[in-house]
Amino acid sequence: MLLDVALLVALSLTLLTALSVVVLSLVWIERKFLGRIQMRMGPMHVGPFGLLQPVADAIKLMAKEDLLSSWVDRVIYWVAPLVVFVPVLMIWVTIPVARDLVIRNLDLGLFYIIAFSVLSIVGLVAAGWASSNKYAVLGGFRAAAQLVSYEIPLILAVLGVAMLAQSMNLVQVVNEQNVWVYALIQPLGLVIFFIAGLAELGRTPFDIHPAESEVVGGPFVEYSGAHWSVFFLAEYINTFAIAALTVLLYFGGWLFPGLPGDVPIISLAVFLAKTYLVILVIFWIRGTYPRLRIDQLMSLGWKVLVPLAFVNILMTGAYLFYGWPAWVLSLLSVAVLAATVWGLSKAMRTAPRPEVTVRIYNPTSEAGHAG
Amino acid sequence: MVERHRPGHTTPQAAVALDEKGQALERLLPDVLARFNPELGAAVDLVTATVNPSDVAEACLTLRDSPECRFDYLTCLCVVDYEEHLQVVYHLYSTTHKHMMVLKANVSPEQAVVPTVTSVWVGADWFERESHDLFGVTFDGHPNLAPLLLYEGFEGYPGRRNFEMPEYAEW
Amino acid sequence: MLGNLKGLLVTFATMIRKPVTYQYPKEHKPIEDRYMGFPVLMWDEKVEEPYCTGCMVCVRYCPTQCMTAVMKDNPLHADGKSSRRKIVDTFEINLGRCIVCGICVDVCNFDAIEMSHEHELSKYARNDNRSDLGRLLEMGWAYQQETGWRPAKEKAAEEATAEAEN
Amino acid sequence: MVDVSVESQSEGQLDTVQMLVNMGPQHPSTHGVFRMVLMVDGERIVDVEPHIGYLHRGSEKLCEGEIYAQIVTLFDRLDYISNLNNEMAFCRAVEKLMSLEVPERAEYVRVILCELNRVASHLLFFGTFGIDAGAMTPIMYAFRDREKIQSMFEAVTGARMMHNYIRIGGVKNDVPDDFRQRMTALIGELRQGIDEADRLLSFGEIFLARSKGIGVIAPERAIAYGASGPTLRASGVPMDVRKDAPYSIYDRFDFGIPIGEKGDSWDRFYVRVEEMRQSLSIIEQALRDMPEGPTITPTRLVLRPPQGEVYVRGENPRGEIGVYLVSNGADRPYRVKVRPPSFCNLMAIRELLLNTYVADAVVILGSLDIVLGEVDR
Repeated sequence: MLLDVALLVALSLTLLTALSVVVLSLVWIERKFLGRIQMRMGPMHVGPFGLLQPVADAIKLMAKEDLLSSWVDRVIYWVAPLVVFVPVLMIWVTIPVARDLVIRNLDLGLFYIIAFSVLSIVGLVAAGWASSNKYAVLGGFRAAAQLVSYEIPLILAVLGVAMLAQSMNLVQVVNEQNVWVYALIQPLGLVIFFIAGLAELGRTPFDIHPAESEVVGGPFVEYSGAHWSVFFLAEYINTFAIAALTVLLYFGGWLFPGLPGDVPIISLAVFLAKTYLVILVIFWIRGTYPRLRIDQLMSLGWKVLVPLAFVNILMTGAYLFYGWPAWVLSLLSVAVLAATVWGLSKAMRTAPRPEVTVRIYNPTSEAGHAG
Repeated sequence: MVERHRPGHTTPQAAVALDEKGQALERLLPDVLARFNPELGAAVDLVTATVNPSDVAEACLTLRDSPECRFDYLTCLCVVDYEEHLQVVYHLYSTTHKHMMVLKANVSPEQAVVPTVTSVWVGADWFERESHDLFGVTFDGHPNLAPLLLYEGFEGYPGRRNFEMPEYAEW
Repeated sequence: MLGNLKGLLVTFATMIRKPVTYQYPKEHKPIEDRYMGFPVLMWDEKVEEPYCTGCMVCVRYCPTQCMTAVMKDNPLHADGKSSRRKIVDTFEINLGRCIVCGICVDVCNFDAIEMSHEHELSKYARNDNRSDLGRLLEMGWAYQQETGWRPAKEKAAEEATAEAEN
Repeated sequence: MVDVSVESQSEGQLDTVQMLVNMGPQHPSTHGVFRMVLMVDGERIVDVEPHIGYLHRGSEKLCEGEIYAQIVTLFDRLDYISNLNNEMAFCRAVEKLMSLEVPERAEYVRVILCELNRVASHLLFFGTFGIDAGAMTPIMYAFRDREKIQSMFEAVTGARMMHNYIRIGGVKNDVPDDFRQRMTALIGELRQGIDEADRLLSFGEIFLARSKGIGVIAPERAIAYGASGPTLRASGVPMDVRKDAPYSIYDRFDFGIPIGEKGDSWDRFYVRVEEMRQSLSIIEQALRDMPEGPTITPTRLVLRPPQGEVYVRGENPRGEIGVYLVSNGADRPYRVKVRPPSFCNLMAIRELLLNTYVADAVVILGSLDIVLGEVDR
């Protein structure tokens, strides 16, 4: 019993340390990658290639004065970062990084992860509310609306995977993918999961709640120093978690054709490589797109993703029930996806070409032509 | 702000050269503005018409709506302080005929009241507020003559020439 | 969705391209020849004195009144070494106030003031941007060394003689 | 003017309370020290009260105490993104008052630099508009190209922003010897850069969703507000001072003016993008035709223009700039009034913002492209 507890504590501490290192690496990668996208160098001065920049940032954040405006609701204000951070950490209890490298291999792992990830919404709303700042309140409400709505497609997408794998155990889910990864069988599910995951993270183009140019950082506007960095930590761990889940659920986790799936080191390396690739895609999207508006975000969630997720479940159910070969489901998925993209483009009146409403007018030559 | 006038030196006047559109307007304006008894003149290449301050709004409306003028665009509204009188200057432009004219009204510095033209052109709104701020011209009927550029409770009219600038000392 | 994909491609293309930024403190952007930095005073090497006579014309035409100058009798003139009857005694430019418009250079009759390539405004003390005669001449000397500056009048005269010779 | 009561407006629904949100002067997207007091019902804006004047420096009053040569430096600082266009407007006012001829070459140099300035200004707009919509990369693309333009300005005028280069009667000095080669190279690079930035942002669906149909202003309203420049042209009014009353040598060039159709934020955005291309074509034509010769008509240092008043119009990147100059024959102007383009464009902000979302407010304000230096003067 005592040994068990000690082991658990040791594992948790290892996890926390590992995650902190991951966050530091993510910060560095994000800054470097965005820098390259924007033709900049990114951090260059602290350490070789600016590798120590995130460490310097962390030290700065810790050493910074923690400002507190006099009319905040103190209890909620101090608790909010923890309410965001703890659930984010808790889901890592059951996320496996290799076949045998997992703290607790729960049979209801997926269920557990989803149950916990919903909790952090409370923290964001509380942070917004307690700051007694109008921008923070707006941001908090935005966060509530956005995160609650995107939980649903996320859960439904995960459900599709659980149906395919006939299990909610993540190790089981990965092991089931040793022939065909689910990204190939269920591309529709992948797209839904990835988009909903981006929205859950509050990353561009769904960064509605911290929107810098609108609500000035949203719920975090009044936070500074260490407390702000807890939010920051939570956000990056969350990013990593969503990327890891994408890899586990759709890209076969630590499995790679030709590599042994039971050597922990190789498995870990494969898993990390895949996860970082997904993260790079997240950063790539961040560097490219503007942000959606709150109503567009909501309609995308409720009118597009939720119905699609149901279609996905129905298709998977039919596939399982009739025992079709896997490629039928893939084809169906792709077809639905294509139809959605076409319909969306149509609905946004941008297909086949966006309307160009600007033309060149030349009164002297009288030959106006389309721009 | 000392104007150095050399003794025995008469100031030359700027040369007036109206273009075709200006000449056409010069012929046209006495009829259009007949009711208001305008005093016509020219400023380099623009026709100017001076009317009574109380007639400004109506004159503007006439100028905007008369088919041959169609001054639908208020380019600029400003006040010039000529010490003995304040001159409210409207630069009008027509987006259809593409011609331009200047409408002027002289008011006394103590009793500077001009009817507002915000009902004629919405765009006069901030111009009038600004002129009210800086020159103390009251625009009668303006929906909201709150200070625009200066802060609430600013004393005096800094645009006027007799405004005493506060002393500035370098630290 | 085509436009969105295009955007992704554009950012990908720029990602694999070379960055365009300069690593500022390590590597400076080259300064153009005409760059107008702070106004500085020039040093007449031939007679070892500033070109400036303290005539105050720049002070009068400075839009921000950031300069002061005081004139004195030139001791070198009394010795017969210099053709300048008067010479600058003290000269101060508050570079924090200067707007680098170059009007002082335009109005100067003695080619005594020039826009240098100096542009570093950050200083260690509050009023360190008030530069006195010594510092202005120092900066001017550095500029003279760097660009091989010669007074415009001298240059024009040389050109005229060269043309006459041709 | 819409009447707005503070009480709840919803019927048969949950009781809601409206909230006053102060946007600016320190808000990251108010483009300078502009402040709006928004009355919001959730995310929807029900009332707007714009406040300006935080940057009021009394430029017009300052002009009354400066000699004409010094005023050019004040005009540099009005619209600090398009300095050369401002300088040109003022110098043209004085030249017109004095009937001063400007040498041919000087006119060409002026036009080239002003159009280059327009491109620089629109590039800045391009970037900041992207930021307003939430995209962080376009501004870097825009600044990459803007930096090249600024370097070019540095090579020609000696300063990157406050040039004091266009003088009464011409320009300060002739352009450097390698001007033509460098400009040709620069135009090529700019073309490429603009196309690339255009591909990145303009037709992305998310961006279209954010800006199409947002902040629509009808042509009649735009005219009534005295809006000008791209803001007016986006509404479909082909009004451009360079075409309507060609000043300088603009009548010699073949160029079009981009006009929008709907008057929404996207049109205002894309009109500017197209305008950059047109400006580049003007520069190319001017470079081709640029004659040799003197670049300034020598004048006295202290000018004393004749008594009289003059009004000149010019096309700034943001719209129509007007300079009203009253002279009494002294060495300093009697009164200078600037008709600031973004001042008039900004006036429409209340009408544009009513009944939009907070997120749209940012985009709409961004699409007006204001510079507070000239709004407040």
